[in-house]
Amino acid sequence: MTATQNEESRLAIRELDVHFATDGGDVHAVDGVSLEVAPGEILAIVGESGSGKSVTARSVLGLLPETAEASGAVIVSGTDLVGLSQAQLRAMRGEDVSMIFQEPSSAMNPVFPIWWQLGEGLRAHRPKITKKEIRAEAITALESVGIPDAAERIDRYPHEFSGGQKQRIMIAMALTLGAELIVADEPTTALDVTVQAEILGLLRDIRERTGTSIIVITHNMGVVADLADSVAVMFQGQIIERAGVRELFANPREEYTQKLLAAVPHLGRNSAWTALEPAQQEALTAAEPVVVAKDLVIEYPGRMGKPAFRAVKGVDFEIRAGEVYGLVGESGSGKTTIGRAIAGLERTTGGSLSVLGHEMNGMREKAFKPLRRRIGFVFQDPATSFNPHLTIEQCIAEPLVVHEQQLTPAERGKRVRDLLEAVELPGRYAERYPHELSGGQRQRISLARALVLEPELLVADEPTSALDVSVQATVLDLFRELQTRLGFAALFISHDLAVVDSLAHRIGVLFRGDLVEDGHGPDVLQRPTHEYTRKLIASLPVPDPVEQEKRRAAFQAEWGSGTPG
Amino acid sequence: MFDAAFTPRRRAVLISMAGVPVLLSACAQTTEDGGGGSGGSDDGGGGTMTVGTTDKVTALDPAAAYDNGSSTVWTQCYGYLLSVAIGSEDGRPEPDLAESAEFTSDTVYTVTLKEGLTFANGNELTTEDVKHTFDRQLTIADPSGPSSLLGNLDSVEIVDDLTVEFHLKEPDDQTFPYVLTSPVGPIVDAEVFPADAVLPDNEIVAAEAFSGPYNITSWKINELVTYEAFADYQGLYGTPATSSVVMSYYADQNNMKLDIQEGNIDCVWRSLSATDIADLQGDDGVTVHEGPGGEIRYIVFNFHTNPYGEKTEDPDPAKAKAVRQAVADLLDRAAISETVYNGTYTPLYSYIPEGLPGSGTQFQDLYGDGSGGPDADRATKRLEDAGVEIPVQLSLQYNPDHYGNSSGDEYAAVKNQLEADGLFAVDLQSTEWVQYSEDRVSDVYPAYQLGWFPDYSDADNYLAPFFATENFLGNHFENAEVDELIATQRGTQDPAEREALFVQIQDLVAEEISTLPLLQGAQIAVSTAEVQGVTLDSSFKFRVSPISK
Amino acid sequence: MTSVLETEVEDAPRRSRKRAPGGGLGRYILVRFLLIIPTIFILMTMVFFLMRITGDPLTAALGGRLTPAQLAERRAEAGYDRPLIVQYFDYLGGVLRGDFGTTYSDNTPVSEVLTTYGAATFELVMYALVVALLLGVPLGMIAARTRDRWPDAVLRIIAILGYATPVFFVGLLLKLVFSVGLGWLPVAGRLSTEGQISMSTILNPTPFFLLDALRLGDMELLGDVVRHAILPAVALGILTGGIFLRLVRTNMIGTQDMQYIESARSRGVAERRLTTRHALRPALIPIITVMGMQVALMLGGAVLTETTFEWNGLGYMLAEYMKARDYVAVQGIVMMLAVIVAVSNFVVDVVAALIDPRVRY
Amino acid sequence: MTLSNPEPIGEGDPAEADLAAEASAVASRRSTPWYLRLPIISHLRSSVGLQRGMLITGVVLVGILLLTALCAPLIAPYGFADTSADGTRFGTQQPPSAAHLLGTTVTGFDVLSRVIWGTRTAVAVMACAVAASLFIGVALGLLSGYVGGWLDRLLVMVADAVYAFPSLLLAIVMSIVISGGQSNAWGGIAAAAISITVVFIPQYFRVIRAEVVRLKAEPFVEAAKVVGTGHRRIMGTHLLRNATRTLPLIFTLNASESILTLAALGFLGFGIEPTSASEWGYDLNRAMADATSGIWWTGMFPGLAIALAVLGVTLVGESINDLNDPRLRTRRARRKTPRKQVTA
Repeated sequence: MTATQNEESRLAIRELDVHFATDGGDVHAVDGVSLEVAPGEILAIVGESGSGKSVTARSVLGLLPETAEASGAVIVSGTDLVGLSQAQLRAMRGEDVSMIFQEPSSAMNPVFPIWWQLGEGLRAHRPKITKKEIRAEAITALESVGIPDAAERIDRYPHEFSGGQKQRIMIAMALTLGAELIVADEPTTALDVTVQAEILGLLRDIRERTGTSIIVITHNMGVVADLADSVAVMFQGQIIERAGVRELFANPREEYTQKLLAAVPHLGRNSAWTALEPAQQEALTAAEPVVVAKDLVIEYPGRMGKPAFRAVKGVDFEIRAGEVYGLVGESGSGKTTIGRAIAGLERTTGGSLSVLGHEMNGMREKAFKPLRRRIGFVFQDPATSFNPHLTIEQCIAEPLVVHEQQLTPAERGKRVRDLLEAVELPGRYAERYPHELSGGQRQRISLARALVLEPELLVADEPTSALDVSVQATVLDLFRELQTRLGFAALFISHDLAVVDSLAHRIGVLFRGDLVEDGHGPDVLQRPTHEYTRKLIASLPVPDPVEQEKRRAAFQAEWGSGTPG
Repeated sequence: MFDAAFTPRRRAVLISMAGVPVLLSACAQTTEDGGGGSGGSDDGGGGTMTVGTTDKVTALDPAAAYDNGSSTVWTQCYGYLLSVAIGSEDGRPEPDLAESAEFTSDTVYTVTLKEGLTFANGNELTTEDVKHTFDRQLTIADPSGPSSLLGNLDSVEIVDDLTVEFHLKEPDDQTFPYVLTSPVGPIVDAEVFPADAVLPDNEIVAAEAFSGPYNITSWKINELVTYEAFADYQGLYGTPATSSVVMSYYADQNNMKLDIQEGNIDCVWRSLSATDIADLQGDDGVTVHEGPGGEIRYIVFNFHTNPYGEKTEDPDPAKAKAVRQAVADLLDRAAISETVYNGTYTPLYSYIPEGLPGSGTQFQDLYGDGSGGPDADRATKRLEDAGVEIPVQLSLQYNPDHYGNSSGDEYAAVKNQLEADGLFAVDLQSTEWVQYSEDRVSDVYPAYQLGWFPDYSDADNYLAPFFATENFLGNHFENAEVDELIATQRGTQDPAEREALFVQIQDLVAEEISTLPLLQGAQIAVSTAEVQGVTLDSSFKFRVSPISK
Repeated sequence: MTSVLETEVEDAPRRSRKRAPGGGLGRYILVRFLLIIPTIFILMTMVFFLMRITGDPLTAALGGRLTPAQLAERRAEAGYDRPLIVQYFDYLGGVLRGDFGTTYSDNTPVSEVLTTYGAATFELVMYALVVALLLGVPLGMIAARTRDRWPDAVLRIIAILGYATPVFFVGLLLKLVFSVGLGWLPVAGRLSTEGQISMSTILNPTPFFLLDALRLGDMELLGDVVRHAILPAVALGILTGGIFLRLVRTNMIGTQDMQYIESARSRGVAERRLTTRHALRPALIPIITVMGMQVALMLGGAVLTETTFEWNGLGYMLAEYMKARDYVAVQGIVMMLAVIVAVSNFVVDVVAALIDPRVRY
Repeated sequence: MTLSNPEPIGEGDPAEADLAAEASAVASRRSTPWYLRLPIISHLRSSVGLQRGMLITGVVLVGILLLTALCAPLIAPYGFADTSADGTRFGTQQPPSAAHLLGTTVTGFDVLSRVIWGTRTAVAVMACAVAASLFIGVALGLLSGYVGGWLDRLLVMVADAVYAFPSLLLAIVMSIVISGGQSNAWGGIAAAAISITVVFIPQYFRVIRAEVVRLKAEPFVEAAKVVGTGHRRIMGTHLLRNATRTLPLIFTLNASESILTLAALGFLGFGIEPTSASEWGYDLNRAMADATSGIWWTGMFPGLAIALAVLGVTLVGESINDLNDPRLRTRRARRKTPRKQVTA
């Protein structure tokens, strides 16, 4: 590499190696990574969990924990970070390179007002700055990221802002010192998709306005397609492919990249409803409903005289036998609450909810118990939905122990092994403990447990949102296959429209406790009747830079770019 | 160090702000008496004498308490009709506020008051107050009060301003004069104390309803009480040697001991551990005063439940008696006195302690080696003769928190002595006081520790409460002859005749061993070297009056 | 508090982690105080029965000298032979009428017991708290800063020894060194006898000696008060200071790993400032919560310190009253302790709310 | 004393490194034999540097304590209640000598023997107290946390009330109630243990209840509920085993507190009769007068014994606490490897 290239690039990483000392021995997290970022370039580093993408990003700021050891070179604006003293690193952080974190609420100090936190960076680099100057800069900074009434709101505390606003403020903080390189670690993962679109817009706008280089760490191919100029794909601590965004999506070279791209659900490309034969469609439409909600209301009692919180505000829908009903909504929309109510984990407070012919409003546990064997439930987080002290066999056999006490342990064992086979796991896994399995494997086990009693109804609450894309794809495939084979009705809850569309025969869109849309996949996606649905669809980035560019243009035309002004 | 530098200045402060007129008049007296005092503090005017104690006060109203701590306060601030003179060797009551007192008939005890008696508040002290005092005790009969001492009092009649008659139920009760010196005896002001209710401490102090050598000027219960000499006191104790006295209450004897060693206080009255006393005896800066003690320690046998007792599986009075006697044979009181108490408790060989008429050596003569030492062979023979199985299983109880924490050592020693020759196997247990008090009268303990502090210094107080049929021990000892003898001595006027009866009673009981006397506690006070006049006598009361520095 | 709401409402706009603000501060205070009532009632019931099934004040006082018949008669007079439950309602009735009674063992109104001894304990605890804070907080911060290096280890061992050594043993050592050996400080008590006498001349005395000495403007007396306070305050302060040290250290370290610290670090804020400004205030909230509880517990728990140093306070007197089965006194003191615990909890919450903007009302 | 500290505010977001560590921990857990996974042993293995030093110091002190208790009859030169041997009296308050290495007490007991035998009492009380409070506290906490409703509210209120009661004074009352004030060896030990138990139950109760309330909302418990698993099975299989995660820590902290409480009871005179068992607090109480009279040996050694025993147990407890808490744990620093040469 030549010196000129060095000067041109904002960041050059050479042969970066990072080791971690852990209880289980050394972990080689980053293995000989080299990359460069040009001024004004937005580079996306993509990869699945454990690929070393976050560690690489943090080493750009010298923010590795004490147990880590880095070697190689990280050259930011001409200075090699590796081996710099703490004081030198400090001088550089903020001024040359800055960072945006995944979870804006935990990245801000909850007990200090915004202006103070923003001022801490300024104060660190300009010790003589006055309070007045800080406040003035804070107002400018907040205005530049589109926070209205900035002058008043700089005195507020983080918890008084919404998640999207917090992330805007984080971006403002990263920008105040004029850093020319920003590392954004999963900046939109914790946000709803409509907010995500705004934040992505903001980042793009910042690049346009200031020429800042941005490194985006993400696992979301839609985000990559929407934002990045170029992409680095990481796998097991190495960069295996580095290309421009269009080229990568059009012609992925590596097999891993191809698999990764193939695994991403693409909105509207493989609708589950259209995949059905007309006869099947008719049969489904005519089937008996297993779940009927009429004006369903669910409230949480308020404490100490506070008014009750109404999570579900009068919702009507049906789930027919053999049908997969997809429920989509953002956080707080009440989708999980409905799922839990169907499984008898939540009390309904108004209207009517009939599950398998049983009225849930005012239900008694004793009366409902026999029905429980006819309902399966898959939880969102595979890490916590298993008792860590039980083996896989015990976990899966739990429903059998409860409902089919006549079975001998041997029979039970056989059922478990059969099921493991059905979810494509080796039978020997029966003796293992949940923590010994990967997330995807655990979610398969979760599916097996839900299906062990051959239920007529399955409630799946965001079963794949905690999984990596490629794992998600295989789990979804398995789900689809099992559903087809066993023919159970299912309520599939997700925040991801693309996932729901690929799986559900009918889709309901929830918005703040109201069901604003209800219909077959293509109808909802192509002819949305509600404003919210249209925005939801429009703000979902598709994993195709070319198509996404068009969609973005359309989105901005209708809802604006999310930038100030 | 700190005290020497600190004291004079503060004294000055004290004088300058003290609103106590008596203080100045009392100065002259104290400097005269306390001429030998060292240190510069005497020059500053009247020396205040500080007395430390670990006793607890319950109440200032004599109707409301029945304990040593309260009684010690009353002794200083109330007048009694009769009291025991300072330095008395036989503990006989002498007229105090009374001019004279005598039986004027079998059942009438007539007391004549001195003329011109007043309370510290100026109220006259007349026979009306006397009647009020005793009527009030009987009316209130406070559960925590001493009214039970007046069991023999029928009524109090006023003859004139100076003469009052006590009408008794039983004739010729020789203990009655003693009762008048007891905790039930303080004369209180009829104009201040209500006839049917206990008066709170602060109101008594505020009303200055005191008739004793001292007037209480400030009262912080169980912390600090200050006394000033009462100028018009005409009683037996005479004018106090020190006009200004402070009584300081300690929770922990170690702190009190350190304070007297450092000279922060002048005198200590009750209670110091044997170790402390031994240590203080070796300290030139302080003097340890000892006097005959009225306090006794003994082991009670429950006649129902002691080995072979009436209610055991194998009742046999002869064997039971042999066991009790064998215990008496084996005890080495002198050793316990020395090793556990460093001589602060002395061996007690009869029921009536040394210093009172009738005190004898029954347990020295009848048991052991004849001179107070143990005799295992004699015990063995006694047990074998009676056919008792050896070793005898004996459950022994003591209480660790009521009689000082040396009780543990004392009974560890008793256990060792009984077991030394293999004659006994002792199961030694201790029990917290309240439970102990309930258990001991419920026949739970076959043999147990108890102590006694007399109400008044008459030998009867060591016999009647213990061995009369209705006794407080409740150990089922009954002996008609003893009962009769106790009744007889009460009505016997002649001292020598009465003393012979005391001996006779003790001889009888010592044979049966209802209780086994162990130790007699010396009265012990400690003072700094310059303090004079500490007098511990057969009254068994601590009086501040004669002390000076 | 139950976590039902937090976990079951699917990530509804982030709720405050403490409690949902409801109906303003006034209402909150009211509810907090109403909650003390059942606690006090339970304590009262507990104390009554525990004290009374183990005996009565009369037996405690006179068990060694009255005949069983006399004792029984007196017990009957005092009403102790009635069924316990009757006596309980009797007592309860008195309390409801606002009559807390007079102690049996020293004939003092309970209110007076509370003010006198309560003030003594309060004074001791305040002194000890000063010592504990002076020791615990800075040393805890040093330990957190030098984490896992030798100053940390030394400080932690000292802290553990501070609360591993029984206070009576520490007290004994202190007394032997500073009073007996060096003669610098008094052995025990709150005042020398002369100090007590000058104190007793004050008109309208407050129960607080330090306050009175200041009011009097008598420097000798003030010195006397302070000198007497040093050893007990140090003995109790070492104990509590050790706990504080550990608390501060743990929370400082815990807070330093928070992402907002990392975030500030990524903007170039110096490590020292991260510790002293960014981490300290969030760490203070749990520290203050625990410290508040600690102080409340100290008020009733200083029995051993009070006994060792002749400091006539609540704890010491409570032990004495228990021995005497003086349940009226015990009851009064225990109730006051319960109120103190409740009030300190409340104060702690208010202080925490002042620091933590998320729980403001 | 507080057992665990409330978390500082702000979401505890495990750093990337912790995730990496967890992954490898999963890998390593599988291969370690069961005995290496036992509480203290696994902690020992995962500790480094000073933390390890402190843990080892604690373990050694506790080991000495337990060993002494076990072998007391072999080690102690005399019995705890002996005041004479072979017919000769020891004498009281004798300074340390060849016959009595640590001197004799005011009663004439051999101080060294008392200190050694005292370990038995301390260990017995510690074991009984901790075991009893563990069982009762855990059972109540489990029930209260799981059942909820009025039962929960009532139990919490009672626990809070007991908590507001000064613990030592509660122990005193309980010791009187339980033993009737009597104090033979086992009666005394049992009384002390039970009184300490009563004091500790609310602590266990609180911890377990909080844990159960947290776990109740965990998906794996809900999963069991969805399936229709009965209450008893949910409590026994799913909640109990997961709620006891923090117990080793409370266990050790309470063990140290029980030694202190026992000593305090003995010191205040509610302890065990000295000829029934040897107890340090009682000996220290009796030694208070000695100390001010220049007899230092009777108090110094029981006092040191208490301090060291508590120090040992506390060190173990605190180390476990630190090691269980990812925020407080020190990790092994990586061995320095020669920096890779950057090829220009």
